[in-house]
Amino acid sequence: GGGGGSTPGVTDNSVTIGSTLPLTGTAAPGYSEQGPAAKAFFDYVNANGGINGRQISYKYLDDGYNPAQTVTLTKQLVLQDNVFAILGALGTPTHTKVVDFLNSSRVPDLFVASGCTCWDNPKDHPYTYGWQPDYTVEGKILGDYVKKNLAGKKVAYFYQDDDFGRDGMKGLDKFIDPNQVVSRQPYQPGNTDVAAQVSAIARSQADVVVLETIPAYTALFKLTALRLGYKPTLLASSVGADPITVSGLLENFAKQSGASVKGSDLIEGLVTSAYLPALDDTANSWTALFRKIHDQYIPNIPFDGNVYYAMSYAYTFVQALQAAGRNLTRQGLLDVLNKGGLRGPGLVPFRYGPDSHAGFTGGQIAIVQGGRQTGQGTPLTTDDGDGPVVPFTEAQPTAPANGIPAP
Amino acid sequence: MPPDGPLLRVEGLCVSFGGLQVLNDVSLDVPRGGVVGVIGPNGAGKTTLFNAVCGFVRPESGSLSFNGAPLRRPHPHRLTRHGIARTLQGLGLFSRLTVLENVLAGTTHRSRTGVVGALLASPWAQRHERRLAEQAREVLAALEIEDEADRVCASLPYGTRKRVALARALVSRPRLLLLDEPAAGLSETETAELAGIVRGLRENTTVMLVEHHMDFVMNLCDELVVLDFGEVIARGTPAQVRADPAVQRAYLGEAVPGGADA
Amino acid sequence: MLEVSELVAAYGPVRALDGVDLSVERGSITAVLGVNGAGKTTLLRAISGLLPPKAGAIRLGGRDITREQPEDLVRLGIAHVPEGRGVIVELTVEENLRLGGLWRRDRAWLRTGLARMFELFPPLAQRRHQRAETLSGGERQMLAIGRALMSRPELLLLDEPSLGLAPRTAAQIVATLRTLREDTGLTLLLVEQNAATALSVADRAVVLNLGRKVADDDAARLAADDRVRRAYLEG
Amino acid sequence: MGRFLDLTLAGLTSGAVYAAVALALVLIWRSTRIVNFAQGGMLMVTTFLAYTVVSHGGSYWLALAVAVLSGLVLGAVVERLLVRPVEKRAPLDAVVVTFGLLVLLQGLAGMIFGGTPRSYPPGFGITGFRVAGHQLLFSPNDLWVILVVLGVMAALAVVFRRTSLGLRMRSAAFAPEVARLLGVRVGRMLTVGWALAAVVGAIAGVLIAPSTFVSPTAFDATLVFGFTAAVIGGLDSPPGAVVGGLALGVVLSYVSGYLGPDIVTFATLVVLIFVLMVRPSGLFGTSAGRRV
Amino acid sequence: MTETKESKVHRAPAPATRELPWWRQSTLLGHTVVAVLGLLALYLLSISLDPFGDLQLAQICYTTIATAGLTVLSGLSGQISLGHGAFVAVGAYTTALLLEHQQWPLALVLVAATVLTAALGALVGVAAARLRGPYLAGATLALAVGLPSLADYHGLRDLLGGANGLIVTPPPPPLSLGEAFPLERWHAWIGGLCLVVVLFLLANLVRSPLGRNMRLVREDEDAAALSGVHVARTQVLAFWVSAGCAGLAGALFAVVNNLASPGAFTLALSLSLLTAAVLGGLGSLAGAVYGSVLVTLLPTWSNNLAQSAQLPEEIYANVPLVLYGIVLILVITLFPGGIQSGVRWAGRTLRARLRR
Ligand SMILES: Nc1ncnc2c1ncn2[C@@H]1O[C@H](COP(=O)(O)OP(=O)(O)OP(=O)(O)O)[C@@H](O)[C@H]1O
Ligand SMILES: Nc1ncnc2c1ncn2[C@@H]1O[C@H](COP(=O)(O)OP(=O)(O)OP(=O)(O)O)[C@@H](O)[C@H]1O
Ligand SMILES: [Mg+2]
Ligand SMILES: [Mg+2]
Repeated sequence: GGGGGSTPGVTDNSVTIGSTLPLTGTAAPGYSEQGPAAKAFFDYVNANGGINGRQISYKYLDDGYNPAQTVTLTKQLVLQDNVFAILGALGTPTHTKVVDFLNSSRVPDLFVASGCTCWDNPKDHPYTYGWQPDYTVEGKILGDYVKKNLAGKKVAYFYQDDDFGRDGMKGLDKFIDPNQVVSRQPYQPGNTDVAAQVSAIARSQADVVVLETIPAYTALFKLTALRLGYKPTLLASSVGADPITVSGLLENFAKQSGASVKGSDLIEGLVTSAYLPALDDTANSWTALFRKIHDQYIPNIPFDGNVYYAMSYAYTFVQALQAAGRNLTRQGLLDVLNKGGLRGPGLVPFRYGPDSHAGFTGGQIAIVQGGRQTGQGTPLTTDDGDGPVVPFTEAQPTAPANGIPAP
Repeated sequence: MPPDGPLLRVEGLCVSFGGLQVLNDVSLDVPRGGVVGVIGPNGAGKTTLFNAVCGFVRPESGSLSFNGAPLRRPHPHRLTRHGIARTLQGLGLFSRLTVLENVLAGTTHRSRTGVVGALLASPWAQRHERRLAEQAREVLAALEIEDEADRVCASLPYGTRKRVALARALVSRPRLLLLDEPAAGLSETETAELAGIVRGLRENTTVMLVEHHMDFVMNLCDELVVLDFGEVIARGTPAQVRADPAVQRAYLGEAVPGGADA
Repeated sequence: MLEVSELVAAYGPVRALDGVDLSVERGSITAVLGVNGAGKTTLLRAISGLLPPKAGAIRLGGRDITREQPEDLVRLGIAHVPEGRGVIVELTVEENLRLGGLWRRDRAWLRTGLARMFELFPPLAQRRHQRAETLSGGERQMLAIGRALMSRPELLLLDEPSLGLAPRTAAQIVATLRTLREDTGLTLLLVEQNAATALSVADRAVVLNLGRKVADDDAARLAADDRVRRAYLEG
Repeated sequence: MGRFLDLTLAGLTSGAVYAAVALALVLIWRSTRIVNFAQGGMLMVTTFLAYTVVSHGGSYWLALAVAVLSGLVLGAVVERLLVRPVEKRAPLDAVVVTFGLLVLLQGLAGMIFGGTPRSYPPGFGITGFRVAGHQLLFSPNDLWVILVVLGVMAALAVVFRRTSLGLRMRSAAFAPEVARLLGVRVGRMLTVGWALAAVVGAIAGVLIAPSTFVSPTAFDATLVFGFTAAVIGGLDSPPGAVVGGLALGVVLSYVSGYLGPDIVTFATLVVLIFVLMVRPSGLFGTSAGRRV
Repeated sequence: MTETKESKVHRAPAPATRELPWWRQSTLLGHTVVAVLGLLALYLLSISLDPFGDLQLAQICYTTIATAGLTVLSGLSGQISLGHGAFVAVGAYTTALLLEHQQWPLALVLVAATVLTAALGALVGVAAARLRGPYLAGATLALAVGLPSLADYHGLRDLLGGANGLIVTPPPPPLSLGEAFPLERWHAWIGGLCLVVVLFLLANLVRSPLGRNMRLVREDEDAAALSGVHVARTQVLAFWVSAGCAGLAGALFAVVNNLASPGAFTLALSLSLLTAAVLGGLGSLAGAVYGSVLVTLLPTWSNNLAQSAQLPEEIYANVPLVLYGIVLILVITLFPGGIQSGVRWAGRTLRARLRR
């Protein structure tokens, strides 16, 4: 006997979920890969028998990063397509506008793809769950690194002028001495002219620059700094540090400045905090699994951070679905999450529980060396408040052989 | 009662464009009930004189007075309110609108429909508009083009369009009517009819006109002013002007067309 | 030189020309007369290719030009001074004039031609670098005629050339056109409202009425023909 | 003082880019009286083609040549197929058609090339010149961009002012019917105008690409700035486009540096309104002269 | 013959009023009847739709309101605006702030948003009255991009919510409609009522002398001035009215979508409003309806089409864009006067057929 019947989106042999994300427009680059990547993972799971006898039907729609579209499409998914849950909906300005609707409609709103601290509000939004470490957590981990390894150096921040950048700075400021920070320069996404800001940072003669940026602006910072002959130590949040993407953007400049240089050489030494295994760490069972699925289902898309990211949350969802059992209800799924203890591709655990809907609790410092992102020391965990940064020593579980979590 | 003296008085008007003196110290009076013709070679400044009266160009110096009161900084859109109407050289019609709409345009200053009235389609305002429309049709009838009232101007023959332009000027019930080459493009018969119409306006309307059609001008006007290079070179009755050698040289040329009055 | 036969032209459902025949001899001046709306302008537009005719044929020097485009007809020696003058107000006086002779690709002529036009129309010389929009009505007419002459046409179509011109200037232009005819064998097709003036200039005249030709005769004889005058020229 | 110099140089560099786009817009405006909203889309396509050449090992110069040639073809094709039918209609029809074309081109580019931004090489080194031991925010590549823009401007000004082609193109744009009567092949002129504009756009695309990367929507913002620059300069004037572009670049750079980047877009509006209130037809535009 | 004419010109005999059918005699009466019928039709439509359908209906309503205002501006007074998205934004933010901080009743908020935006529109109109053609296009384009960007200005960020914008929580439907009454239907009702009122007012305006003045100004500014039309004032009036419509549309936008956010008020919004007006048939209120329906529903349709076609990712994502572009180009090329002219043509042919 299935749990279908009264639960929207669930039948005996299928479960329908939906998502909204930018597939076109200025915010699409990179993020547009998440839809197909998650779908590839579900296709793989379906091909291997599905979960509890159910095939996962995943429908992702293009909101173009326009909140009004997000509202319309989310309502379409919920009211017309009767989805069981929304998964991996992308963006803070977009998704914040449907959280109230989803919660009042009692639709699970899982693993929102943004690091806003706002998803973690179980009292008002019991159906909404974050996924990636929030920007403050990442900021704290990078700040901790600066404090321990770059003490006394002059630091500058280059940040995106929105919640992402400002939450990140909040975390940084918890560890970095304010007197150490010589310049804080914001940029507006969409305007590629950042010369004024970069030159201000260069003139402040900071030794260290922390980038709270998306990949294109990581690259733009680097390029403008090159014009000025300015070469500080760079730290970047995980959002803007994907080595494949960033070095791809720098590729042709490297060629110009000298035949032998590769794009990745320009980001040599870049420090970041990672909560997922490195893309080129083939020894890692998760990387191997995702790479295999990628090569089989979506070979035309580069295997980069976004693909890894989406497959990871798809895995987490499958894991929760598996645990919710044959008799699938929305509450049953939430109960699984609230019980805690889900581990998967993440280097650190989730903070899910009755009182917390925050995602990953931290990350591991990683440095780009020889074009590869190499983890340093143990992963670290912290919270988005004033808690300390503590090492997390538990080993990462290995991926299940067929990619489907054990019941 | 209107004060005595000329209806329009132009004194010492000077206009120039980027160093080119187009009107130089032009003075003239337009007596009430008269028909004053302004003639002169092409580019003498006739249209510019009209433009100065209408406020399309700002004179450097000189003054205008209308009906005894000074006309400071005239604005084209205020003219009909003062009681001045003008036709344009060429046509100046709204070619995609119907004849009636074109003529109704001339009633704008008498329209009593405000924004609120317009938005709410106030029946009171609409009644007034209907009255104006009737008056417009009367003017069309008087010019014998009432049958064309609902046709779009673009498709009408030139002569009819000229009448529409005249109708639009007349419907505003002007005291002073400025006509810029009203007979241009009209056949001889039509020109004669036009002369008749203008003569008939006399009792209520003073006319000042520019025209190159000599028969028309000579037969119709009470008084002529001749401009050349922006200066008044002669004035007087048609006969006096026609006899003036300076005018012959500058304007009429050898071949003065014979007075073949149809 | 020009043969028009059974020409029909229409604006949508409105038949503006309804089977017009016309023949113009080289070096002649032919006046086209008729009341407003008779179809005079339409006739010129059809000949110069601006309005493709619905039926009938137009031949120029024996060659069928019924379906030719205006830009090609210019190259065959037809120039058209359109009604309402058609000067390009955004261009300067000189640019307008140059444009008339441009298709000849003859730099020497451009230079001498310009000089001649400025001689012919002194007011234009003074305003040579002014934009045409600043010109007075009569000056624009001079410019339009001058521009047509710049292309050194064999057949010149003039739509109400005296419109808005001072009598002296109009007379001058007529004299000039006559001289041109003597010198170069220019053929003229002249549309005029003012029948008296037109008939005094022309060798021949045709009268149109409601899109049909109602008279076609020697100019002097037509001028004397009271019947035609009364019926078709005085509306 | 050093900061001021940095901002000025940065402004000139980005201003040159706006000027390049503005030149293409001015060219189309002058030759067809249409504001081409698809300009950004068209130069995106040509830049993608150039990128394809680069990514297959072709040189910068070969890629530039390909961009120019494909621009020539694209401009001509677009004019013949899409613009010609609306040429004689109300101006807004053309606005909607070019907007439709923009969306269409972005969609097609997304289908073919994907949304991932690609890196495009600069023509020359991007390390700033060293002057008196100080590295300027101005590189050989920036110099190259400015020189190309000035060169294109000069070429356009000569074409429009001095050649018969320019005169014919302008007459075709202003008064197509009269132009035909004067022997101008109006259709051909319009095609030539669009093709030339697309070439200028293609050059602009290659110049901009290193600083914006190449993706279907990469040039959207630049187009807005370019249009603003063209309007500031006066849409009829190539030198106006360049002066407008450089001035806008420099002013926005000061705004960004001294007031903050969050006000830059709004400052664009303020600058434009200010200029237009003083000169309603832009800095170099000819204001409407005689009216009646 | 000429003698009779002379005397006729200034005589004013009592006009013999032409007898028109009663519904043509009074614009007010005619338009009221149509408005009531329209309300009824919208009501019937709304109760026959599912909640998502009602949401789309509400969206069509506010889009039509904005488009109708724009069509009056561009079609009637001949002024181009590429910046109406900015006015929509102002209406939406006003609504968001008033609902959030003042707790005014919704009706009052809608009126306030309309009035405030109209006032801003008049201000813009004063500047616009000095500009022509592409220069006006450029200025309004900068407005479309520049004004919404103010939301992210650091001085206003606390008030306007920065890049994230504001979440709007409109009052729920009245309890008298029942607990389970769908919110979307309530919004469709509000939108529908506003739409009918706006179309009623605009239709009156179009037929009034002020509407005629706008057409005169569009055709020839100088001739209009000589006829006594205050050109600048007419242009400002057109901006004022059309910005007011956009403001109301923005207010409804905020209510229906529960948000006011810079990401929603992009240049693309302004352009799509213009597109709706032109596609429908510039200057025609009925056309504004057709155009808005098309522009609102087309993305959903093409999305569903792409969904069902099982295309590879990159193709799938871009199908709606490609379709949208093609539809814009085709409709404009095939119907020179927009959809409205096609409808008129169809109506004429049909009537001709029936008569035969
Ligand atoms: N805005 C302007 N800028 C420059 N010159 C101008 C301007 N307006 C008029 N002019 C010049 O002033 C002179 C007078 O022009 P105006 O139109 O008054 O002549 P007109 O007497 O009406 O001639 P016509 O009989 O040919 O109509 C002309 O030579 C014209 O070129
Ligand atoms: N663009 C048009 N659309 C519709 N009808 C037109 C158009 N142009 C002219 N007509 C009609 O065609 C007929 C002939 O017009 P045409 O202009 O050839 O006359 P015309 O003899 O030149 O008169 P005029 O002396 O007024 O210049 C007229 O009845 C006119 O109404
Ligand atoms: Mg004049
Ligand atoms: Mg004619």
